[in-house]
Amino acid sequence: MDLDYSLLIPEIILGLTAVGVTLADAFRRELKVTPTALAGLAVLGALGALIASLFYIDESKNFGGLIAIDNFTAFFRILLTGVLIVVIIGSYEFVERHIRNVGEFYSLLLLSTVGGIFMTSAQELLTAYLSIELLSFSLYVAVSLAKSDIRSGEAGLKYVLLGGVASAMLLYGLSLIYGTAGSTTYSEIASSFSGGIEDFELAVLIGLALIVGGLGFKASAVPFHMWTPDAYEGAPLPVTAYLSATSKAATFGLLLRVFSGPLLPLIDDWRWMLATMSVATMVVGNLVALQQTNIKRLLAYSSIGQVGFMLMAFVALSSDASSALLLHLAGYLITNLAVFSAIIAFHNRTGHEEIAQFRGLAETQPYLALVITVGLFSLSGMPLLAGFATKFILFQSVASEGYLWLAAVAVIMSTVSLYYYLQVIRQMYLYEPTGDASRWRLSPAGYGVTGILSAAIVVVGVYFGPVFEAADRATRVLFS
Amino acid sequence: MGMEQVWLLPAIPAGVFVVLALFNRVIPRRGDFIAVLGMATVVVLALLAVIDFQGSFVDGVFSPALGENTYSFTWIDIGNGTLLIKFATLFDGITAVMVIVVSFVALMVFVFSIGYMHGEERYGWYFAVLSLFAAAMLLLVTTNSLIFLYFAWEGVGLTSYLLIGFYWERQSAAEAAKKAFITTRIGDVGLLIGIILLWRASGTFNIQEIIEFAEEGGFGETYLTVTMLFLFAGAAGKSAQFPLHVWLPDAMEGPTPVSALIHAATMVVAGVYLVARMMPVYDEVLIARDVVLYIGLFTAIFAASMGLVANDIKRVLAYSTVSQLGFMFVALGVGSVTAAMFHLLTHAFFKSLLFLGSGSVIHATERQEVEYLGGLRRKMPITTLTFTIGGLALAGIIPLAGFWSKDEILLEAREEGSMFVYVVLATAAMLTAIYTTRVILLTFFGKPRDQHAFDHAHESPPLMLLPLVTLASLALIAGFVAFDGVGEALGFAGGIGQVVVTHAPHEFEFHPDVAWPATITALLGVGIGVAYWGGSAVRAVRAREWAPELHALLANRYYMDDLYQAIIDRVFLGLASVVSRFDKSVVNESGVDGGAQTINWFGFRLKFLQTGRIPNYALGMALGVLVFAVIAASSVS
Amino acid sequence: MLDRLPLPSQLDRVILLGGTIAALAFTPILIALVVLLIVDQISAPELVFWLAFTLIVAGALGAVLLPNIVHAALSLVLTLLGISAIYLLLGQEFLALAQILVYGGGVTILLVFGLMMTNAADDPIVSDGSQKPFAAGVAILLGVIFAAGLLDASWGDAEATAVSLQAFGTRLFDGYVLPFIIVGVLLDVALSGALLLARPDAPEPETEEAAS
Amino acid sequence: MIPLENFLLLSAILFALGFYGVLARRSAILILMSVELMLAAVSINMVAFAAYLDPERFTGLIFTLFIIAIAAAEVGLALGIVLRVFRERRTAMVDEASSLKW
Amino acid sequence: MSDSDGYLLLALFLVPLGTAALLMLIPSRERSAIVGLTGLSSFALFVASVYLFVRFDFEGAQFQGVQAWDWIENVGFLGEHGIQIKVGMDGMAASMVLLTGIIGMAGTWVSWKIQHRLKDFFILFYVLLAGVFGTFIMLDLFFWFLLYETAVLPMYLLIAVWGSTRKEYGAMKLMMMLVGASIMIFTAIFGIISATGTDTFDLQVLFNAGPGIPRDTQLLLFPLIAFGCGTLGGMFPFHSWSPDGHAAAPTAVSMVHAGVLMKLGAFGIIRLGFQLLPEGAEFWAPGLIVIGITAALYGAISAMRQTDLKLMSGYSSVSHMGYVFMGLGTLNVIGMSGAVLQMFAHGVMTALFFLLIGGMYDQAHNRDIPNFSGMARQMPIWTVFFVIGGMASLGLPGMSGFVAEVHIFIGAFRAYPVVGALAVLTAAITATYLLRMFAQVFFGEMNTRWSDLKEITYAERAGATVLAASILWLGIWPAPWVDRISTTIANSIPGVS
Repeated sequence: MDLDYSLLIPEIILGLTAVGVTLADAFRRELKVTPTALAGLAVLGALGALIASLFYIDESKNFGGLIAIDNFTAFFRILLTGVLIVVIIGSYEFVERHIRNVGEFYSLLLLSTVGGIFMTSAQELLTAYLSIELLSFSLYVAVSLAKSDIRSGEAGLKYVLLGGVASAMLLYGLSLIYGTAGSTTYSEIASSFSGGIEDFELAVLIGLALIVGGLGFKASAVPFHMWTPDAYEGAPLPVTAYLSATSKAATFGLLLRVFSGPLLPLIDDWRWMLATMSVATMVVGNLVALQQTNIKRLLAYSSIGQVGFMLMAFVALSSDASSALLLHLAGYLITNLAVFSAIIAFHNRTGHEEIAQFRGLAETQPYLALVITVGLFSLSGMPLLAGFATKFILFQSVASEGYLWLAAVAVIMSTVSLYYYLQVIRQMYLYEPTGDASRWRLSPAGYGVTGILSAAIVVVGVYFGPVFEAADRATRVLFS
Repeated sequence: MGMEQVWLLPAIPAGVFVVLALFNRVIPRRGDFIAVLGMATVVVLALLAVIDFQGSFVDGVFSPALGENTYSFTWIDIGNGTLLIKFATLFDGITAVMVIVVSFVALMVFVFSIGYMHGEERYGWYFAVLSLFAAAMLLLVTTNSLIFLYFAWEGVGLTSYLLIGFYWERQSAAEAAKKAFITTRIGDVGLLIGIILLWRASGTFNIQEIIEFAEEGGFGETYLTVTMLFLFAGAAGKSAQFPLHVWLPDAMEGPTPVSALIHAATMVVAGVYLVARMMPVYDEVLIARDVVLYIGLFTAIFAASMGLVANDIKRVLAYSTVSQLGFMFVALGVGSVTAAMFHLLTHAFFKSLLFLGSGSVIHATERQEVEYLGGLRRKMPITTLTFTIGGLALAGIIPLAGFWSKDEILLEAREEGSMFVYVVLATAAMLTAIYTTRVILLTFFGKPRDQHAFDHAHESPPLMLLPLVTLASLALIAGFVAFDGVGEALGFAGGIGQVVVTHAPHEFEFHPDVAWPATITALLGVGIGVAYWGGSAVRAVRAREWAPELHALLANRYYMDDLYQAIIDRVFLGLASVVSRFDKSVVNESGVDGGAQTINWFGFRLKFLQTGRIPNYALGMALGVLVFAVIAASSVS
Repeated sequence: MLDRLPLPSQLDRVILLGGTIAALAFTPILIALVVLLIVDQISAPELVFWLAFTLIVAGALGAVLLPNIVHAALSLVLTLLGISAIYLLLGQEFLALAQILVYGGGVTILLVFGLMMTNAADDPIVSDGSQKPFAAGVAILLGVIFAAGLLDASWGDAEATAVSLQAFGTRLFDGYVLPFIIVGVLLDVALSGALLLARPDAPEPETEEAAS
Repeated sequence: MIPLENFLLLSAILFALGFYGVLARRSAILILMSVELMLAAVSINMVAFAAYLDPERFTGLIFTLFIIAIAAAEVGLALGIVLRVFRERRTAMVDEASSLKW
Repeated sequence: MSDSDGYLLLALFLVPLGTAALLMLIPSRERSAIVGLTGLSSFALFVASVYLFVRFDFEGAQFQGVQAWDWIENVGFLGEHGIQIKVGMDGMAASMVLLTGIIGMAGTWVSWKIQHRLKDFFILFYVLLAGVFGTFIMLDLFFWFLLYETAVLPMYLLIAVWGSTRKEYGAMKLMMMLVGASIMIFTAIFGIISATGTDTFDLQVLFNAGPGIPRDTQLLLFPLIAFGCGTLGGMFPFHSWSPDGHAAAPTAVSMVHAGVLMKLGAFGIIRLGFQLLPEGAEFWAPGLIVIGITAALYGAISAMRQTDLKLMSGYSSVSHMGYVFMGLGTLNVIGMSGAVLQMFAHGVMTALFFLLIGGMYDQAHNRDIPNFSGMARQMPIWTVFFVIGGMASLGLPGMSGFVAEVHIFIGAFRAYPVVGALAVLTAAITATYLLRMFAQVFFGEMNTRWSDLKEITYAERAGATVLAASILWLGIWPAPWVDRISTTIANSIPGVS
């Protein structure tokens, strides 16, 4: 059985870059590399991977039956490497100041991206599971990497222990699926399930419950979400951003692959589970967010709410819904990263992360205030911004599949979300700054990243055609 | 200038208004001459129109060639004809009378005002609004479309509001203006409803078409009754009939010429005009007509009684106006347009005369409470003379104008109405004579009670005397238009009975059996007046001491104003504050804010699920899976 | 840190305890099983299975119930050994070997070290969490439902077949190379991360007061 | 011969016990041990299924091998984090490391 | 009106957006540049709107100047022409555009005296205008709703930053209630699209497909539209953002909001409710009537007790919008034309009110009616304009209010005479509270406390003149509006008698 490793070039690039970064870090003194240089190296690697993955668009091969190289994979390759680049550029100053071991940190991000990509492209349970763990392990470490922040360790502890439990649950579920389907490759599972599951229905259902639970944990869906706020708050800001971006995106990629592939025949058995989870998630996430005072925690809960919206797409699983989901996912990532990079820039300057401490930012840094406002409005689904368009399309496609009530709940909840976003905006625009009201400037990188991302928010908000196109092509693979 | 150009009559003063309102500060003399000239032209044109009108009588019957007496254009047309509002003019006997009265009295008042308002701060504005009023009033009497009638109706209301409130620095003036507007407005609600109800059944706003429709019996009996009652509500409001009469006495806060023009001669008779105009329709529903009759009857005597004790010279005249309007409504109530319009005509002359006279008194003495006046005849003879003439005309002393018209009404009341009506009306007539005498005596005769005012007094300038004299002469002779001979002499088909009619025209004949009692009661009234208030009015004082409650009751206008005030304050504003409190506490605080707080509260409760302890989190996960598994299991077996 | 490792003193107590457990629990079970075997109610493999079963469950119970951390850790070792016995029973020698090496050798030692470094030696007794009753309820329910689900299914009556080590090797290395690489990377991540985290921060002022 | 059900029963029990440990224990390390129990249960399942139902491809066995490896890695990593927390808070009790909440 | 005018329609919302973008580039201290730019673009918009209003040929096609640019199609559930930028104007839209042009210009003028962050104000203000213009002329449901929301979006900051009194509360309440209301619109739109099963948001396609929606669905969806859009229209009982919001908002924002934005709500009910869901509309029309008359009375009576001038006109807006809903509920061409006329009439009138109140408040920093008296001596011009506005508001013939209201009354009488009678009565109540206010504020002894107040500025006078002029024009010669509106209503709304 010959394996065409050339199919994995982007991942290989990422991996090698990771090794390179680690080595360069290890011989820091000898080679006299600055942390910034390490960041640059990582960015180069990611960029290489991004460019490389452009060559695999409209490919449809697979690597030893384990990894599919198709448009879906390509979509996520581009998305995740893009996220990686943005996160690294947006946060290198922060990293140098607050991270224990810079080289390790960057290599972790690179490797976890590899894990993420494999998650979305796996064709087989074992590979999928291992990629999940690769991503998770890197994040376990990254979350706890903050220097001299007592919360970081606790966050890591919670994440790793609960993550262990979750993957145990997931594995047990997988073992049941394996036992009942007799195979671990998606296609065979699908075919054997479509043949009916009378012999061991309950076993399969339990397996489904466990899988939903285990993946629900990774996607931080209620009631498996509880690690999320703590981990987000405890983790260093870039990691929080990365968690909310890559780990979510990859998980949803995996979910799409799994639920539209091997588990599709059982859709009536898991639809209600996901429906329940989706409703619970958006309600809990948005309601609790109303009460938050820490911006990271607020965004954690808001991201939980967003997960609730995205889960709707699985309830109304169809080609349209999935492409709408990917569209929303992309829009959400852009917006979220914009907000986070702005907050990181803010934190670099002030070291604050309480909402009340954003008072008068419109006076001291109007540009940053504008970016944050745009981002938050977009998250709450205000027009002209990505949030509106993508939510509109997502909800519409859900409604068109006959789940109008679900869409209605979602709209209500996204309105609730507006309230807490407005709390932040209020602080920035309505009040005079406390302390020195002198203007300050961002680093060029800060200006660049936030500028590009907010521009992207507006573009996606008004002309989301291309992204939608790409998403559509990606999902057509799943439902062909 | 024929009848079809009658739209020019309102157009001219309207133009004057625009000019004056915008530019009166830059025009010399604040542009008063423009206003006067404008009005003069209107008078001329009106006369021309009347002449044209005379020409269109074919052997005594008014039968103009088709479209000869009307001009029209479409104002609004929805769904070609679903809703069609055309502006159209109409010229017939009634219009003729109104046009003459309005334009002529207006001219008189304009002239008088030049002297009276001289040196006022808002002199230009005064003439501007006065012209606007003239425009609205002329539109009111010339239009043929109920919508435009309402248009003008509200227009005169607005100008009346502005003019009553002319001295708005006086809180009382502001209040009076408000009162007038709102009270009439309540009537107007009825009017508009009535108009729309008429349209609803007949599909047109054109008065002629409505009348035809009614005569063909197109309306249901009850429907039409209700409609005409609504319509009458409007008339009653404008013409200050009970129970909507309260605004007119207060309206005397306005400048006296305004009272003369608006609140004596023209605007207040709009109601009479409306009912007269719609008389053929009223004839269809006698119940409605009876309502008109009895409201008018009650108002006539009710207002007259208040006139007995009123202290302000203008208020006395105001009450008398209300009472006289009552007379006209009685006439209408018994179905005689002729009598009503006749009285309207004469009343316009002598009542405006009286007002202008009192105006010249006030101008001279700056006092208008009769108890501070007295003995002015020596200082201002001409005013005294003219005022007395007017007064006697009002009292109905033969052969002054008032006598003939009132006589006509009494006649109709006795023939068409009942004896009761006749008696009450006669009593009212006597009361009229009494209070008129009282005012004349107290003002011009006896000794001056306020020496300072007396010394200050002087005869008015000729510019003010001219209108007085003119109107006085009219008050003397206007009554004779009843005679066919006079009418023919003027070029009409005959006396007013031949011209201003809705039913068959009838000749004038003299009824001594009505005339004598009328004269006697009038003279009796004058006698009583002299007896009580002659000299130093000892009897009057004694009478007051004899029945103080009665005096208080009359002086306080039967406490009606207080009653209304109470209703507004207690009931209406009470309701308002209840509603607004409801809005604040229930709709807003409980509904909106409460909802938000509830959601917040849920968030607050929910966040404590996040205990921060790993085992709890794990338990959450376990429960999640467990629930899914259990439900699944139950679904299977 | 080896000097802080108080194994000898602990060990004898542990051996005693283990001995007693064996004596008290296993002897009757052993006797019962042997009797069954003799009267030919069960086959030899089943006897082994039930022995291993008992061992595993007993060890698991000890691991989650014993208040003393050290005892819990050691009874976990029993379970893991029992599991390798199960593997043998299923004919997977290689896995059994790996299980013993990785778990018995690596994981347990790691755990014990962890225990020692978190001062478990000084106060080895740990009270359980307050939600114990819920825990018991949930666990029992889960167990029951899982068992039900697994048992009511009809798995057919296949036989366990052993897999030869070299077949295993070939399949692993031609079918699952990529997973193998991933796991390699993963282990690297885990271990370097562990080192990084276990090592105290580079000496900085705030680190001191954070550590203290 | 031993029926498959026996092994599955064993794994179910083991998994439940492990879960109980996770829920009931306070010491981070004991929770880790319980997680190990759960993973062990999984491996039993996998191996059993592989041996009985999938003898010619025995993916389950390979799965188990990887699970064992990952379990070990997880223990190591988790211990590292536990040690950091311990160094910062002088405790390895999970309910005492609960400053992040609400 | 030729199709080439479609480009002008497009410009109607691109120009404001462009202005906002340009403003971002101008440094904040260049006040004169800001004033110049805004003055220019607002005047251009005004001219354009007048031109379009005049050019609209009411005997021609229902939608004129239709131009479409494909935006996103053949992807996901979107089919051919899935989402396009499609502009077009009917009679209603024409009058509404004219209204927006007028008020936008006046609002710009009166805002020039703002000192605090003038530039940012205008940026948000012009985004707002873009949203409003766009909603009126957009013929693609997606962009229609996008722009509809855009018109609400800037409101929060506009009020919270530049507002007065309880501005935070007012702004937050307004924002939450309006966005909350669009929940219902959102849901309804989803429902409509999935019920018609079309793969495009083209409104003209939907206008044909909409009536095909099953009756029960229509009955379900119409209330969502009615309340969703109605909230923005200050529909009782969802009105309570309106008084507080207006009281808190800065002058120009109150003008645009009460003048145009509330009309957007009613407009939405017509576009989505009546034109897409005729059966639902027919079924629920009585409900609209009841709500309308309730709101009219309720608002008028509440206004009676208000002491804050802005609160008073806020409640009177509620009352007047009640007429609008009543007119819509009559389901006959007269009443509905009256409703649209009332939208225009109330727009200019209330804008005039807020302009004047603002002009006074900026000097006095006080709006309590009892605190004032005899202002007519201090600020005669102000008083005259105020009286004009007031007379229009109480439905005096010759003013815009009368024309609109008489149509509504007639329509109401045609449908339900009792309601019509109540409506006429409401007009009298309106007169009562307005005249009470006049007597207190303008007349009587001059309150010396305000003897240093100045007459309103020339910019304000100019704005007031424009508004008053349009009030009188509509009042005296309403034919241009009536023709355009009534023909549109008659042709475009199925099942209207």
